[in-house]
Formats: sequence, C-alpha cells, structure tokens
Amino acid sequence: MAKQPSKKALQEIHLNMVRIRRFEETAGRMAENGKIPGALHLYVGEEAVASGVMQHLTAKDQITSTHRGHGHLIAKGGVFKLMFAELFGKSTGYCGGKGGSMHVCDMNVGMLGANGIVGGGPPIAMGAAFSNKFRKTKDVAVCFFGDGASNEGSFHEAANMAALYKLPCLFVCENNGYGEYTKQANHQAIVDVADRAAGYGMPGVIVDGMDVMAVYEAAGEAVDQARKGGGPTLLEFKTYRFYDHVGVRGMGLTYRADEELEIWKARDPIDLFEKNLIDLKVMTQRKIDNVYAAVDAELEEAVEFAEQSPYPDPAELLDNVYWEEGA
Amino acid sequence: MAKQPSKKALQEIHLNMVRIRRFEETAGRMAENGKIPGALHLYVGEEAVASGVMQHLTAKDQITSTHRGHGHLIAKGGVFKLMFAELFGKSTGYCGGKGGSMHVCDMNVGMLGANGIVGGGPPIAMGAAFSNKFRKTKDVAVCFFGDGASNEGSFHEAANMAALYKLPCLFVCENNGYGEYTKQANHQAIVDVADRAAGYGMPGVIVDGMDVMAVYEAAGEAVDQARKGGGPTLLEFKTYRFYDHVGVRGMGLTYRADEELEIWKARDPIDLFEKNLIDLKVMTQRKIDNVYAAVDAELEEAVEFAEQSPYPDPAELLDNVYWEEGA
Amino acid sequence: MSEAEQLEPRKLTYLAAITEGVSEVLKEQDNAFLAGEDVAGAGSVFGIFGGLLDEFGPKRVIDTPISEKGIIGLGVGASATGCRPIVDIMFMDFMGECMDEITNQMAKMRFMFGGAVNLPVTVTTMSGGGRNLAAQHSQCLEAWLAHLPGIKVVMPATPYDAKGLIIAATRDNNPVFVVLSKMLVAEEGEVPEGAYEVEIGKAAIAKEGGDFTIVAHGRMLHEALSAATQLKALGVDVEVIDPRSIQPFDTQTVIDSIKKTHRALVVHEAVQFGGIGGEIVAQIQELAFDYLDAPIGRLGAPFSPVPFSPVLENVYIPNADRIVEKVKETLGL
Amino acid sequence: MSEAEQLEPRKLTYLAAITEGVSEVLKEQDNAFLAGEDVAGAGSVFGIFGGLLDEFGPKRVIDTPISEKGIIGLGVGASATGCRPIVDIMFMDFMGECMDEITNQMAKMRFMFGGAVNLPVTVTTMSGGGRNLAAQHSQCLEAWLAHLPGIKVVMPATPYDAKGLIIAATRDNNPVFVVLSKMLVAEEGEVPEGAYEVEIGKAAIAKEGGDFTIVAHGRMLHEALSAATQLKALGVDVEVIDPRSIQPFDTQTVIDSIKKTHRALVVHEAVQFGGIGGEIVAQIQELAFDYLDAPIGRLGAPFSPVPFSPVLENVYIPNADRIVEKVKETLGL
Ligand SMILES: Cc1ncc(C[n+]2csc(CCOP(=O)(O)OP(=O)(O)O)c2C)c(N)n1
Ligand SMILES: Cc1ncc(C[n+]2csc(CCOP(=O)(O)OP(=O)(O)O)c2C)c(N)n1
Ligand SMILES: [Mg+2]
Ligand SMILES: [Mg+2]
Repeated sequence: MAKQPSKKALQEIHLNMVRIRRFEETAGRMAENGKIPGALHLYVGEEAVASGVMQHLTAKDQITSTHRGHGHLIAKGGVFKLMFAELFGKSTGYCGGKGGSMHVCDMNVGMLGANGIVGGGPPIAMGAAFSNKFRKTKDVAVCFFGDGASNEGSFHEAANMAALYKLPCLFVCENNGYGEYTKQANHQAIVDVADRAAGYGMPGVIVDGMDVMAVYEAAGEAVDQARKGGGPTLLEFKTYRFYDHVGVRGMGLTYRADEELEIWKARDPIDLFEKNLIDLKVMTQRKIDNVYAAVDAELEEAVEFAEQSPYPDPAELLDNVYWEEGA
Repeated sequence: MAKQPSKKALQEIHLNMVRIRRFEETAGRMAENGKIPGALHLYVGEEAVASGVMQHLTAKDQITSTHRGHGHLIAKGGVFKLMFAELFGKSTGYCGGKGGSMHVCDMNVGMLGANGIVGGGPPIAMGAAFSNKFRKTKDVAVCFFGDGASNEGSFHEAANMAALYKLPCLFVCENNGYGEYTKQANHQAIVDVADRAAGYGMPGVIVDGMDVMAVYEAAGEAVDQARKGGGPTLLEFKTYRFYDHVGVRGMGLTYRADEELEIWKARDPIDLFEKNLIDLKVMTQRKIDNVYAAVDAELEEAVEFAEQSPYPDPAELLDNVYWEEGA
Repeated sequence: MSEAEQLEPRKLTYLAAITEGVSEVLKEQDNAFLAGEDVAGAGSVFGIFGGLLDEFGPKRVIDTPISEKGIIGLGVGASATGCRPIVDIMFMDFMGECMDEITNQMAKMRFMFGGAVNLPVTVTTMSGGGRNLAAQHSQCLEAWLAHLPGIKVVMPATPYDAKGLIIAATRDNNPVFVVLSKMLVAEEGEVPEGAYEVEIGKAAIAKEGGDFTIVAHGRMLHEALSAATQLKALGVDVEVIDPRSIQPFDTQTVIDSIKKTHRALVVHEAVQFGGIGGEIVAQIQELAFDYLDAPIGRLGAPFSPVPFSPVLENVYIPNADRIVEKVKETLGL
Repeated sequence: MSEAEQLEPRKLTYLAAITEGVSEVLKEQDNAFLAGEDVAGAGSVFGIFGGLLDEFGPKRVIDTPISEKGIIGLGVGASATGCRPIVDIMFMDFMGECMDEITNQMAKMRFMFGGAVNLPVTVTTMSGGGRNLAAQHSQCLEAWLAHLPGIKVVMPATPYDAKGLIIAATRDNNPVFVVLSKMLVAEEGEVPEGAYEVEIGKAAIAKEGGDFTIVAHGRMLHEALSAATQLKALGVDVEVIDPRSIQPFDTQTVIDSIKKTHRALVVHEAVQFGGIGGEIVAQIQELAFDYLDAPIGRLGAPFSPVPFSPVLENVYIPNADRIVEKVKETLGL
C-alpha cells in the first residue's frame, strides 16, 4: 500500500512547488529584461510532477531531465544562486556559464543534467540505473521526458533495456499535451503514453499530474518497486504548461485556445495542493504566505548574486573539453 | 471475414515456398563452394511468412526487407538469374554486383531492397506508405523485420508515424526467437512483439508463422484494412530459422539446442502445407514433385547464368553514386 | 504588379527567400510536400516556413512527431516511390538522431541498387551558433555530410542563393541537403520573383580582388566580406569566394583565384579540426602548389563544444576581426 | 611459465590481443564491464571477445538488444555514475544509429556541465572493408568522430597497439573510441603479457627512412609498409608513420619526419573527400611549408560507397600498389 506522507513531507513538497513556481516566474521576468540569453523553457504548471516524484528520492538517486529542466533541478535540491548565475551565463553558475538553461546540472544531488536533446535523457538514466544495479547500491534513476519525446527512438531503446535488465529505473512522462506547438493528437495516435509500457514488459500508470498527492502516491509505489529490484515503471502524468513552449507568453497563442489554458489553470497544482493542505490542517494560510516570502527573499538574493557575478574569462573557453591529469 | 484462397492462390503460395526453400539451399551450397562472397543469411524455415503475406500484394505494393531478404524478393516476384548473378557479384545481377545478398532489390516488383541495417526497413516502408496515400494510389507498403529489429528506435518512430497518419502500411515481425545469437528472452522482456502495437494505436496480431494458411488469413485482413484506409497493423509471425544466423550450419550451434531445432523442423512450414494441399486435394504428390523439378531446373539455369556472367568492369565503380542527366 | 515596380530590384530577407523558395517548389511540383517537426502550424523555427500551411494545406505541409529517423525515412521511402519530398531536420545538431538513415539508406540506396532507384529528396536544416543556444543547438556539421558519397550539400549565404539553391535542390534527382544559417534569417538581399535555380556545385565570387583569396561559406561569407573591407583600408585587395556548395565542391574556382593571389585563407564556422577546411586546403596545395607564396591558412571554431555564455560564444565563433588577423599574419603585416 | 619461455617474445594475433586487452581491464578495474550486441554468448564478430563471458561471468560481460542508442546511453549513464564501461558498436557503420548519443551527450557532457562530470567510457568498434560485406558493413567513419571535441579516437594497427590502446583507453577518464580493423584480426605480432599502455596521442614511427614520409593508420599501415618495401627496391627510403591516435593527433612526429624527407603521402581507407587526410595535410602544409618539395599527396577511397563485388572492392580499397604509384608520381619516377 501507498505510504502516507508525513506532515513534514507535505510541507517539503509544497515548498518545492513554490520554489519552482517563483523561480520560473522570476526567470521569465529576467528573460524579458534581457538578462537571460538564449532559450528559456518554463516549467510553470507542471510543478506537481517534479515535486511529487522527487520527494521519494535521495541525493544519491539520479535523475535526467529535459530542456524544461529547472523544476527538476530545484526539486532535486538545486541551489537558486548557482542556477541564476548559470542562466545569466556567469562564471559562478552551475556549469561555469558553459551550459545555460538547457544544461543546468548538479552531480552532488544526482541531477545528471537538463538536456537540449529531446529524448536525450532516457538512455542516460537507463545507464545510471544499470550502474546502480551493477554497483549494488539501492539507488534509483529517473528520467523525465515529454509526450513529444516519447516518439523518439531513444526512449524506446532505453525502456526496452531497462525492462530487460530489470533496472531500478523510472520513466516519467510529463504529458503536457504538446510537443512544442504540436498537439499530442497530431504527434501520436494514442491518448495515453502509458500504453507503451506493456510493449516493454513494464507497468504503465496514468496519473493526474496536477494533483501532487496522486503524483506522490504513484511515484512512491514505482520507486519502492524499483528499489526492491522489481524493475522499471512508466509513469504518465497528465499536466499542462501555463506558458508558451519557449519564453513567457501565456495567453493568445496561435496553437492553443486560451479557454484550454483556463481550464487547466483552474486546476493549478499549487492552488489545489494549498487548499488541501489547509483542509488537512497541515499548513495555515499564514504559513503558506511565509513560504512565499522566504522563497522570494532567497530568489532576490540569488538574482543579486548572479547579477554581481563576473562573466567567464574567455581564457576558460577550452577548459573541461577533456578531463586532464591534475586539472 | 477472411477471404478463402482459390486453388490457384494455394498453388502459387506453394510454388513460392518451394522456390524460396530451393533457392536458399542452392545458395547455401554455392556459399560453401566459395562462389558467393560476403555474408549469406538464409531464410529457410520462414518461407510461410513471405509467401503468405506476399500473396496479397501486387507488383505495385512495396515491401522493405532485411539482411535475410532472399525470401521476400522471391515471393515478391524476384528473378533467380538476377539474384544469383548478384550474390556472385556479377555485372548481370540485380545491382550490377554492387549490392550482393544484403542489398538485392527489384523496383519493378515493388521490392525496395534487402537491408544490411537492422531496423533499416520500417522508416522507408512508412515513407512509401505515406507516398501511396499522398499520391492516392491504393498501394500498400509492408516492412519485414525481425524480433531483434523491434528493439531499434527506427521501428518505434516508423510505427508511431504510420499509425498517426493512418498509412497503408504493414509491420510484419518475423519473430524467429533470435537476434543473431541472442535469444529473444535475452533481448526483450516481452514474449510477443505484437504487444507493442497498442502503444502506437494499431492492432497487433500474433500468428503461427509456420502455418502458411494462418499467415495468409491474417495478412489478408491487415492488407484489406490498410488498402481501405484503415491504417497499419503489426503482425507478428512466430517462426524459426533452420540454419545459423549467417551461413549454412544447422545443427551443433552453441547458442541453441538441436532439440529446439528438431521441434520446429517437425513443423516445417512446407511439409505442413503440402500435407494440407494433398488433404484438400488441391495438389497431388506428383504435382508437388513436379513443382520441385521445375524449380530445380530453373535454379540450375540461373546458377549457370550467374556463373557465365562477367564480373563488373572496374570502370563501373563510380557509376550510380549519383543520378546524372542522361546517364 | 506594374512594370515600374518590377524594374526596382526586389529585396527580401534570407528567411522570406527560404519560404518563397519552398513555396515555388510546392507550386511547381505536384508530388512535392514539406514535412518536419513544427513546419506546418508553427512555420518552424524563426518562421522560415511561415504561411506555407495556409497556402498549400495540411496535405502538403505536414507536422511530424519528434522522430528524426522517421522523418528521414519518410523522405527516403516517399522519394523512392514517386514523391519529391522536402523534409526538415529543425536544427543540424539533431542530425545525429538520423545519421544512419542519412548515411546507410539515403546516401547509398541508389549505388547499392546499381542505379535502380532515384531519391529526389531535399533535406533542410538550420546550422550555427550566435544565439546563445549552447552546445546542442549551435553546431555546423557539414563535414559529416560532405564525407558521404551519394548526397549533395549546399549552404546558401544570401537570400538569392537560399531561394535558388532550394529550388535547384528539389529539382535534382539526388538527395540534397540545404544547410541554412540561423544567424542570417534577417539578412536582406535581392531576390527575383518566380522560380530560378542556382547551380549546385558552382562557387560564387562574392568579391573580386587580386591580393589574397578568402574562401568562406554560410554565415562566414559575411564576416569575410567585412574583413575584406577592413583589409582594403590596409591596402590588401581580397577576393572572397563563397563555395555555396560543399558537395560537390567547386575546386576550380578556388584554384583560379589562388593562381592570381598566391595566398589563401579558408574560413568556416564549424570546428576547425576535421572540418571541411582541411579538404579544401589539401586540394588547393595539391593543385596549385607552385603558385603558393605562403601556407594556406584555416580559421574555424576552436576545439570545444559551443559554449553558452555570450562572452564565450563571442570568442568562439570566427568573425571578421579574427579573419583580418589571420590574413595579416599570413602576409606578415 | 618458465623463465626461458618468457624470454622468447610472445606472438599473438590482433584478435587475441583485443581479447586479452579487455580481459586485463576487467581484471584490473572492478567497475569495468563489457556490453554490446552479442559480445557475451557469441564473443562478438570474429570472436574478438571470445571467452570473456566464461572468464568474467554474465554480470560483467553483457549481451544487449540491437539498440545502439541504448548501448551508448548505457555507456554514458554508467560512466557518469561510477562505472568504467566498455561498450561495443559491432560495426562502425552502425554508428549512425547513435551519433546523437555520441555527439550531443558523450562528447559534450563534461564541457556543458563545466567539468562537473567525467565519462570514463570506452567504445570499441570494427571498421573497414575487404570482406565483401558491401556498403553498410565496410565503412571507415573516423572523420566524424575526430571532428567532435570531447572524445578521443585511436585506431590500432598492430596486436601490440590493440592491447595497449584498449588498456590506455579504459584507464583514461575521457570517452575514447577504439576503432579496430576487421581485416587485421589474423595479423600476428609481439604482445607482452600483463597490462601495459600505449600512450593515446602518440604516433609510432613504424619504419624509419629519409626520402619520403607516408602517414597511414589502421589496416593501411600494413599496405604502407609493404609499399615501402617495394619502393626500397627503387631506391626510395620511406619513413612510415602510424598516427595510432586520430584524436588527439600527433602532429609533431609527422612534422619532424617531413622536415627530414620534404615529401609526404597521407593514406587512409576512408573515403578521401572529407577524410581525416585533409586535416593532416592542412596541418603539415601550415607547419612545414618551407620544407615541402612537392605537394603532399593523399590516397583514400574513391568517392563512392563500398561496392560488394570482389572485383570492385579490390579496386576500391587503397593498397600497396596504389601507394607505390602515388609516391612515384610525387617523385616524378
Ligand atoms: C532531438 C531533438 N529534436 C527536436 C528538438 C526541438 N525541440 C525542443 S523541445 C521540443 C518539444 C518537446 O516536446 P515534449 O517532449 O512534449 O516536451 P515539452 O516541451 O512539452 O515539455 C522540440 C521538438 C530537440 N531539442 N531535440
Ligand atoms: C543497426 C545494426 N545493428 C546491428 C547489426 C548486426 N546484425 C545483423 S543481423 C542482426 C540480428 C537481427 O536479428 P532479427 O532482427 O531478429 O533478424 P533475424 O536475423 O533473426 O532474421 C544483427 C544484430 C546490423 N546489421 N545493423
Ligand atoms: Mg510535451
Ligand atoms: Mg530474429
């Protein structure tokens, strides 16, 4: 049976959701202000998935992420300062400014990187899971990927291998109904990506991705199963991104109706959860407000840090192309 | 309901099965004698699949094939002479000696080529099916591929696109239980490749691939469906190759037991079918014997032709790298 | 349109020239279609295919799943069976996803089959850095393609060539890659109305000059031209050659120039090591050895992935200033 | 083993040297494993990994599905998390299936992540023609790999180097490709027992000579050596250099030789256009321009896919006779 989350766990989940939401909104603003070069893919609306899944993972469990990776990193324990500095292209960032938004990573908390390649994550997570089993750790590797990514051959090969070797691996599909500007119905003939699980010999589970408690419960079972040597699971979370594929436009997009957005926003995962938390008397509104205030303060500091940080020295360009003795 | 094959159709199927069997046995002998350079992958044991499926196809329907492609070409209308000449590396062969066993093709009968790349066929067949629909023909494109190939990403992408666009496309998995020297159980966690169909939104059908009547019936329905615009089907035929992955050894292989082979040989698709034909009074033993005699005579002639044919002129090396005006 | 207006040469952006080129093709060839990730509804990145869905409808302008192997397979299978597809691989960086379909099917099918099949398929893709998109969205990988007998590769640097090469590519009965440059989308230039071809395999002399030859394709052409302007001030009259086509490569035009100038620099945005510049230099020194007064220089990207941070990307991508430096070095100025 | 036996230098085939190299690695490194298509039960093509399953068991010698993207992903993910995998891509021709995983993940991860990760992964693969396996099973594609900052590429030509480079590759904390040659499996040579390394990035002077430099790697080394013997009879004393490592490339050893011989030919089995030979020539002419008495020649495969028919394949693959011709041509003999 599903583990009931402790009060502390619920608060941590909530904190992560708020951290993600506020981080993304701040990043969006910074991009508008021209502080963030390149492409920015916001995770707003999908917070329940990263937060609910990650609650079951330790810093030694690994995850791979996507181009929409900030939420994954934050929920895995990412540090705002290092994230903003990276998004700004500063030398103090997670990647020393070499990666940017699409490549933030934190090996110390088992976050094997955001990834600019759609479908780039699953084979790597499968490899990490193989390594966990090989090294006889109890760690689990989780790949996050989108509905669009489920059409890449890389997903297929990784899923087959993970099931074949019974690896401690989770395939977490964040089905937000779109791959870029293409509706799911126009990129696959199926409605549920979870239907693919049977073809690999693993369970497939469909979950409301706006309900963080449902996410938490489903992920908990799958993680337990994987840790016990029971092999991989494909978890599909139905979710939605509130902003455009890239950038910060929310409404008035040509490829989706504002009404659709409104329907999903009415089920904003944070609103839903906060109502729940109050109903369950886990948190009061005041406590919740305090969370936002604390997060915002931390964000402000992080942005300040990033702004004050220097750009990389051009002389660093060729560093870390290779591992070098003593470098 | 399934079409009942006419007497003529049954005889054609039988002829194709015998043509394949005898061609392969002859080719095996030629390889042993050093007449066929390179690698030779024999189709013996799997004749029912090619023969049963192809009976529903016209010369305008297209197929893509595999490294084990002789059977597909023969059943699609391939000419022995041109095949042997190609296998021998002669200028009179299907590819002018440039392709060999792994690349025999005959565009005139819609055979888009054997393929040395495992999983190479499905995307091409999907493209041909797209073309059929685009050009509003009633033609169907069929890809043959193995159980091993079903683990390649290319299969996944092609299957998804075929289902999405409702293409007149058949995915025919020849599940012979092995990818090279690896048992199916060691390359995928599933028993039935057909289980993958649901993940694309197409029907998946499991069929006894040693029973050509079952093959005929299942393929007939799928081809009809595709021709009528009903979209693709994944057909899985359980079959077995009587010889080694490559070359002509049958018994004493390290990776499979002779007993296993014996069990499958007891269900030799040609034996089964001939018993049937006699029972149904479609053919007499004498008529059957005549088929073998005629096929053998044709083979002898074809080998003779291939042997007498010249090797390509080295000056032809750079021909047909590109299409050229007037060339 | 009045005659007066037609006399005034028409200017278009590189982006609009691409769109117009594809539009001409779809008008001209009934069996042509355009397929790729987000090419229809969204008009692809930067809108290079904007409006084509409205103009030609969903039967001929088709969004695909994110399945690069499938997309190339679609192009191969459809072109082998009577269509003339244009398939799009959004960013050149994603070509790795489908290099097998490109290398082992598209490039070899005709040869392996002894000429039994034609593949009139065009592949469009966007290359290059400069937009802070980091290591996986900024590459120039034309060297991979040029090494593959059986396909052609063109890289238009101007709106005129973009349109003309797209049309030539689609009329060609061979697979042709049209590698576009994402930093050139706003570049303006004269573009005639209607259909015209730029010959595949023919270099352009973008600027004549007698003292020094610079060979530069794609975005680098513009850096080379601006370097030429700077060098003019130093009294060096540079000839700038835009190969336009990487495969086949117009060696003769380059050799003719070098026989006049005796010195050359080959510039590309791709990583220098193993880039197409090596091939060009090797050919030049073989065919014009006695005409060379100095080693042929090369300028490509340094040996690292493309970095994200603008300050790093700026020093990473070759530009006019570094071209000038290299030329001065060769000339001992 | 007695001392007397040890004094007698031990000979092994290239094939046995590969097997022994991997065996040493698996003995030495607890977190090393070997994974690939049919590497375990069948010992891979030609049996290069024969017996390793019996020696090390199924936990460390692992058959994979036919899933090249998965195989490279396995290598990347496992090496990022504490293992030292050896993953095998059976034939180099199949690399197209996983070029994205190689290019965009394996080669770039360390750089993109600012050094936060090491990827001590080794990829083995078989290259080249000569066995009438036609266009999709005979290619040399090292030029693709050498163009990718972040990975190393070695191509051993002798049993000694095969073993030593496999060991060096697996001890390296970077991704290293060990590209083996399928025509050399029966080649014999001295191979010491136990573990030893051949330095990655260091060329070997396979034969000293003062008149002419031939640079040739992989199978072509042997053709070059046999050409050198033929040329000796004509009074030409050839120096033969085996780069062994394509990335990094040991330019200095080549330049030193050319400063002595003033003439050179670069040979490889890959298609000449866009092959690594262009890079080598471009570097030589840049660094040793004043020492060159003639253009540097190149000899690679002609511009076509590899043909099946033995008569065509024989004229396709560069060999000793054609090397001799090219050298004579350069020397005006
Ligand atoms: C291999 C590859 N192909 C295409 C792209 C371009 N691209 C970036 S994000 C994206 C859509 C991804 O959709 P999905 O997987 O559903 O993730 P979402 O953006 O919805 O979170 C595409 C096509 C890419 N980055 N990589
Ligand atoms: C992309 C690719 N990977 C690996 C191979 C090597 N190979 C040739 S046949 C084969 C096994 C194919 O198994 P399956 O698809 O089941 O077909 P079967 O041989 O059983 O008919 C393999 C691994 C290949 N040719 N192409
Ligand atoms: Mg999505
Ligand atoms: Mg099989």
